[in-house]
Amino acid sequence: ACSKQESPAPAPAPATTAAAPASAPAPAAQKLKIAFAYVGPVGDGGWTFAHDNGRKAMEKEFGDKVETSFVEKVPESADAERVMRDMVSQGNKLIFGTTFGYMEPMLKVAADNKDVKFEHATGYKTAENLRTYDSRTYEGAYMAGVIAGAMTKTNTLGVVGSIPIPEVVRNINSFTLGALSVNPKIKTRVVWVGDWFNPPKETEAATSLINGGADVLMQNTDSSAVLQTAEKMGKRAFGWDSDMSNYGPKAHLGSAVINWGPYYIKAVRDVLENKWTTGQSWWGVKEGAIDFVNVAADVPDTAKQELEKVKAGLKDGSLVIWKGPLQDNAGKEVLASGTNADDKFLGGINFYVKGVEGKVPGAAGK
Amino acid sequence: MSIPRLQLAHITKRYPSVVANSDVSLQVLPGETHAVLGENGAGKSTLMKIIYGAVKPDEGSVMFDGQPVHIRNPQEARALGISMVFQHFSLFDTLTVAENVWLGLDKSLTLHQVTHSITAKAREYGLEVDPARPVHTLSVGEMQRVEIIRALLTNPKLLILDEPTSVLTPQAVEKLFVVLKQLASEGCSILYISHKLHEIRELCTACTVLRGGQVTGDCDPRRETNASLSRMMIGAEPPQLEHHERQPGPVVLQVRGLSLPREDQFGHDLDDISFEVRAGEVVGIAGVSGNGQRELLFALSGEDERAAPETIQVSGVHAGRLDPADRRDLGMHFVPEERLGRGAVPGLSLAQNLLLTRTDAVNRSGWIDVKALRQQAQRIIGKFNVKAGGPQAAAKSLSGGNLQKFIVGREIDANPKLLILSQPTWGVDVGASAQIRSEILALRDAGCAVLVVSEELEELFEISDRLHVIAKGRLSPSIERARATVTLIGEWMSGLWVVHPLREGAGSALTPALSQGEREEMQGKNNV
Amino acid sequence: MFKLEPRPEASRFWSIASPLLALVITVLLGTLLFVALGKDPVRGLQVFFWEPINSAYRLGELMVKATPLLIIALGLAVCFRSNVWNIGAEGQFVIGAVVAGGVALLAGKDTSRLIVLAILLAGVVGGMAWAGLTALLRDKFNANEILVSLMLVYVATLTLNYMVFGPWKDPQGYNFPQTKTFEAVTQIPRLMQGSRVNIGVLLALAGVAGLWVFLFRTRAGFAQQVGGLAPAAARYAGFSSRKALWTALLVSGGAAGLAGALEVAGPIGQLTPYVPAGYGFAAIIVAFVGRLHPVGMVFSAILMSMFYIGGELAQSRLGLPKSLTGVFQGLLLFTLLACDTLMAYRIRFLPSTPTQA
Amino acid sequence: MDQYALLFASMLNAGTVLAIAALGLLINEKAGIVNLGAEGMMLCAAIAGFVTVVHTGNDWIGFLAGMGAGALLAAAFGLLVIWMNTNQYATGLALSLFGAGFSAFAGIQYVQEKLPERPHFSLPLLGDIPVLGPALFRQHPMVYLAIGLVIWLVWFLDRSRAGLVLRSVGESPEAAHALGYPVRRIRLMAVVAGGALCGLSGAYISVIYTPLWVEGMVAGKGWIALALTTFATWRPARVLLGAYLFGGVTMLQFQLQGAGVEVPSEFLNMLPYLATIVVLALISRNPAWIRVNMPASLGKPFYPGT
Ligand SMILES: Nc1ncnc2c1ncn2[C@@H]1O[C@H](COP(=O)(O)OP(=O)(O)OP(=O)(O)O)[C@@H](O)[C@H]1O
Ligand SMILES: Nc1ncnc2c1ncn2[C@@H]1O[C@H](COP(=O)(O)OP(=O)(O)OP(=O)(O)O)[C@@H](O)[C@H]1O
Ligand SMILES: [Mg+2]
Ligand SMILES: [Mg+2]
Repeated sequence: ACSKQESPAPAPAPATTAAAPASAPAPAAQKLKIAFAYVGPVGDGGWTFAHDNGRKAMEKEFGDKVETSFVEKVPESADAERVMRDMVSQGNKLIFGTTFGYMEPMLKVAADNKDVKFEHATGYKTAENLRTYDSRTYEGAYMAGVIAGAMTKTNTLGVVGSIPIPEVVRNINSFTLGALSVNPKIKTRVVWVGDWFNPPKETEAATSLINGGADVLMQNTDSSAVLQTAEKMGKRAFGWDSDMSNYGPKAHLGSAVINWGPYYIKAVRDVLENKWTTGQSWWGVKEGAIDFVNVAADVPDTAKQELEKVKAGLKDGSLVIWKGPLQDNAGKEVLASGTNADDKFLGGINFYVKGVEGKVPGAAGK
Repeated sequence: MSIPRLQLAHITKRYPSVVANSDVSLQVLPGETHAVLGENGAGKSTLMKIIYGAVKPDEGSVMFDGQPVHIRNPQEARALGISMVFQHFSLFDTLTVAENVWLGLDKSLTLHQVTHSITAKAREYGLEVDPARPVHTLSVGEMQRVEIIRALLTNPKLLILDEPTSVLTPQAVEKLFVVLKQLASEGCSILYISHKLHEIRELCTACTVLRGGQVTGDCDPRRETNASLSRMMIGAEPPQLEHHERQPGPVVLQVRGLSLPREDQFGHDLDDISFEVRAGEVVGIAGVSGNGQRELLFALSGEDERAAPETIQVSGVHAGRLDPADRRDLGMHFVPEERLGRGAVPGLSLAQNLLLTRTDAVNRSGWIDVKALRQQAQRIIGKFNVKAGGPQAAAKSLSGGNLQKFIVGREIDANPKLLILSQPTWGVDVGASAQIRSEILALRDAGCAVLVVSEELEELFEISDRLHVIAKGRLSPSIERARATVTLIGEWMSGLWVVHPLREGAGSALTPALSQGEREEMQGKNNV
Repeated sequence: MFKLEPRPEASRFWSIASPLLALVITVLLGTLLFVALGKDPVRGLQVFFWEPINSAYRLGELMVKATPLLIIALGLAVCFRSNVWNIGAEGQFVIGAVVAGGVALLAGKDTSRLIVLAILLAGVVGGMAWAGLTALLRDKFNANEILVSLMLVYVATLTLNYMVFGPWKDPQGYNFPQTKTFEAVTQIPRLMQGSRVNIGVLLALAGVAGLWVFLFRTRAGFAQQVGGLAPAAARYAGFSSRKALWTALLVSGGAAGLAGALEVAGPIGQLTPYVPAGYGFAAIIVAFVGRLHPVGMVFSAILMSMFYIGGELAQSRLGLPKSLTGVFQGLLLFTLLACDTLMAYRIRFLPSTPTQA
Repeated sequence: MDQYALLFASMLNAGTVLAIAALGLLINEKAGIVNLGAEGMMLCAAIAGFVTVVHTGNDWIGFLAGMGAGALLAAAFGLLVIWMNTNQYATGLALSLFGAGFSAFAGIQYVQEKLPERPHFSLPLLGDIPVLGPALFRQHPMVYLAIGLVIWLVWFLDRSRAGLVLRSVGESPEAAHALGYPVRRIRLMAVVAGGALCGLSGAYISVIYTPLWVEGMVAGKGWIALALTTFATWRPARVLLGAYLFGGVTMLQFQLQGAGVEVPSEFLNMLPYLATIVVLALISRNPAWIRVNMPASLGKPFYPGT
């Protein structure tokens, strides 16, 4: 049910038996064993689901050259270390951990198993055999903002936030910046549910945003509950992480999707070709990791054109979302005129930009 | 001779550990009041439940009005015209009288109609009760009335009463007998169970005696004596208690001006209660249950610690605020009326149950010497002739009488200075009762102060040196046993006594000062 | 048809045999499930019952998982035996972890190694305080402890969240919700190289011995349990029900708090929102499967951990979903409860006759 | 004004989910049985209802399926608790655990499924009244059914003979048994009926309230429903009020957040739980009140012994 486009496949794909019939006899000894540790159930329809789609795309790409397995719902606690050590003991040579909370356990396991490569999503610490990767989800949020700004009638946007980490705050801000770029009158309301994944709570939060006057909703949680609430209450909303148009055909304005496939393919290729080195990747629209798909038919053409312009700008790097002059919602300048935010700045965003109401929970110095 | 109302033939009911009824045959004629007699566990209740369809017999047949019947449940029994008043009330506390009665009727009446018929029936038999009152607000006697009205409203041809009088005052018993005699005269057959032999001799016209589940005799109780009935029941006459005259020693328990508001809403306030118990005497407190006994005993035992310290003194120590353990340290021991669940923990072994009140096998750091504990239990089992599987037997596996012997033994074995017993032989058969009573007297003779709270006047008359009566939360002056009569105590039970400013125990003029008129008026008011 | 007959005494044979029978039935049901799912049942059972114990390292990991379960269950056994229904051990675990974490955060590079003691103590105190809230509400307001302790789990988790999102957030942590990693001196001492097993295991075993002595060899332990078996008898004996209530909750809260401290200062090494991992709830099952007996709970804690680890292994080995763990655990508890009936009752098979209710 | 009307409407909706489950548990408890497995039953019912609607497209058949699933699990629970005399609390917890695991297991295929589009509900005419319309008359029929259920239950428990029998069984199973009522069968029926209502609530969650299936989606509502029965001192009307109140507090905390109240969201998130504790404490403070209303044999095993 997910519109995951085929990966742009940067390198010419060698004529492997991609998606070959299973009858092909495979030299079992040479298979690269790859394991994924997922934080949620593969069936969350959001974050973990998107990762698992990436895994499947990668598997399809390499066919029987790889053998993948995963463990879902690995708690971000003492259990993670055990699960990853077990993955190592099972002969996996490439291990993906898909949530920030695995950072410390992965570092520990990586330190003990130098012959295994580790890939950690959304973290910031690296080691010689551990590198990080992430997606510029905020680019998707910005594109959603562009549509939201054009579509709102009440000029009130609502965001259901999960947990106020910088990534989520950045997405809320980017969504707002996108909306402001087409409609300077909008304001954004945020409600935190304190969970990545709690459909009833997400529903209740979305309902309360709508009750409060928001007519276009966005969420940074992992289920489709917000979109469905909007559908039920006759408002508009977006899909997040994967294409959710199915869940609310009338409410759906478009989906900001993450496409992990290209990165997973690249990582595996690096290992297969012995080119793997540590580092940090942050892929966005440019690399085909982020996209905004399935724009609703009733979105005015001007907005659609604007969206295309943004997408093109992000692709060729001509559009910079986070650039000065920029003020937070208390009026303090956070980026001086003429400066572009670097990745370090983006990684530490802990304020709301002008246009967002309220304060970031737990923000320092308040 | 007419067709028997009920005819049982070769009824057998086996339980895993016991044969409750073995080849029992019995017949009841129309209009007959038929007693079923036997010691505890003889199988009386089981037989009645079989008739009422609450228990299924393993073998045997039942004929009702000459027709063979298979009574599968109480509804079918009631449809046939059989009603039963259980040994333990089967009432629902939070429901009203009318609702309780309604639940016991199968006919499709509305609650409204039931309320009307209650009032009508009550008037017919002189059993007044307010249909709208919740049952928990009733006295025990009133609850009994509700049970009986419920049974009568089914217009029974056979009424089964299982120990109906254990909780009634003598006056209320008389009233009940009037009702029963009226019923019998109307042709209703009655099956009547009681441990009180004189009642049976007064009321019943036929009697079947059970022993160990088997019929050991049929007789006409009017022509028997207590002794001969006992012989049929247990194979011997109960030993006569020896009650030696003895000069009481110093005061051990002194209660002065004890007043306590009730602890829960269904209870009774205690109002200025004063009395004393001396070493080497047995003081009895009579009264209909629900008149403050429970509250008084809680205050005395320490289960209720709200009394002012000086209102309860044990050997001169102010004990009103002490907890039960501290009171035991003063030499005060207590046997509660509920054996299972209060006097003993049902699921624990006899040895473990010793730990509730005894610390002999516990060293100073709180460590339990399991072996010593077992030996202690074994000793008590032996000394008090308790029939049990041994110290490891669970308390709940003992019969009521044997558990009671164990609990009484446990407390006597502690060499108490003061022993308080509540209903020591409640529901216990003739043999075991006699044993317990003689233990109590032996203890008194050894110089222990004993307080017995009981609803059974017979028992109190048998063992007490002095008597008090508790009624409506107040305590009567004391009267020496020799001077008390059943009638007098029965009158006092309704709360009417003349108080002279006397030192109690002095044995001076405490004469019933009621005129005949007053007495009748009181009885009319108080048919509890 | 069959019918239950009460036994005069609980059967000793069945008190040992019933958990084994329950396990056998669970395994049989599991086998059926594997077959139904088209998996090799032998392989399936191997993954659940053999792989978690087939090497020293795995055994160690089993201990790591079993230790908090056992410690919490020991405390809960005191509660349940006293008829105090503390369902909120998870919350007490979390607050124990928070308070212990607070102490651990105070440590610097050159703090004495004794800080570990302070951390454990802080965990105990934190857990006790949290359980004490439940005790207070029950004692003073007569509020149902099941519901109160359960609601307090949510409150505890949110309190943890507040701390790690707010005041205790690692300033160097890019605003991620976590405290800084604790200094090395705060690390709970490990028992051996190459394994995460730490002195928590020893504490748990000491707890087992201590609890056994308390429950079965001391008068205080006896007094504690009578209130659960027969409240009126406890009152008659003079065993204070309030004392039993407070003892039960403080002991279980303290145990859960200790487990929390051991977890954060042990394998985790920092406070994150993911400290609550469900140990408090799983321990309830451990306690019941172990029949509230200290030694029984050792086995059940290990068994539960095997299910957890087996559940993970079954994913990577057999491609089965994680939820299988919950299915198995629930089945085990169901069958165990059913088998336990055999302790108190005998089953008598009857020729088919109409039965009455 | 409209904002408050909407808040009120969503409060009714959120409260309905809780009320239906809590009324089911109330029936259980009136018969003397506590079923801590509510959460598990609701989860299984949620997936059963969802799957059924996916395949049939009919919400009401889905509700029936949910009720069936709840009833089935409750029957298993009832057999263990009533016939095997297992500990009610432990058995309930086992059911919770099993239900959570089993529903997740059974629902794997359905996570990405979506339900067909369904119409908006609005009572004719009434729904168009300004303010009152959106507040009261544009709800799913289940919201009104829940109110009807409460009225029926009040009548049933207080006025009908069957209700009286049910209460008597929870009050004193021994006495009811002595009068010849089939205590265990009555208890089983109550447990099954309670399970069916919990199931209805679970199906309502996955079919209407949050129309999707994801594992663990009941997210604690079963526990709150359990709290509500005590909270309401076992009175149906108070259960409904309590459920609305709780639903209201739940919505209110988001409302407060959205309105930019300067309190950390964690504390606002605590509100419903703290509110439950406070109300519970206030209500329980008077033991007499609890004692008069609480079924006397609640949670205690009954062995008829014949
Ligand atoms: N839980 C139980 N398990 C096994 N047997 C039991 C249980 N409860 C009662 N019994 C049986 O019932 C008997 C006790 O029942 P009960 O108290 O009615 O005895 P009783 O015959 O009235 O005794 P007594 O004559 O001493 O009053 C025991 O002898 C035992 O065989
Ligand atoms: N449900 C039961 N299970 C096992 N044994 C039972 C059961 N009910 C009664 N018994 C046993 O059957 C025997 C007869 O009991 P029953 O209650 O009929 O005695 P009873 O003559 O009424 O005694 P009491 O005078 O104490 O009322 C006793 O030994 C009792 O222990
Ligand atoms: Mg008896
Ligand atoms: Mg009897």
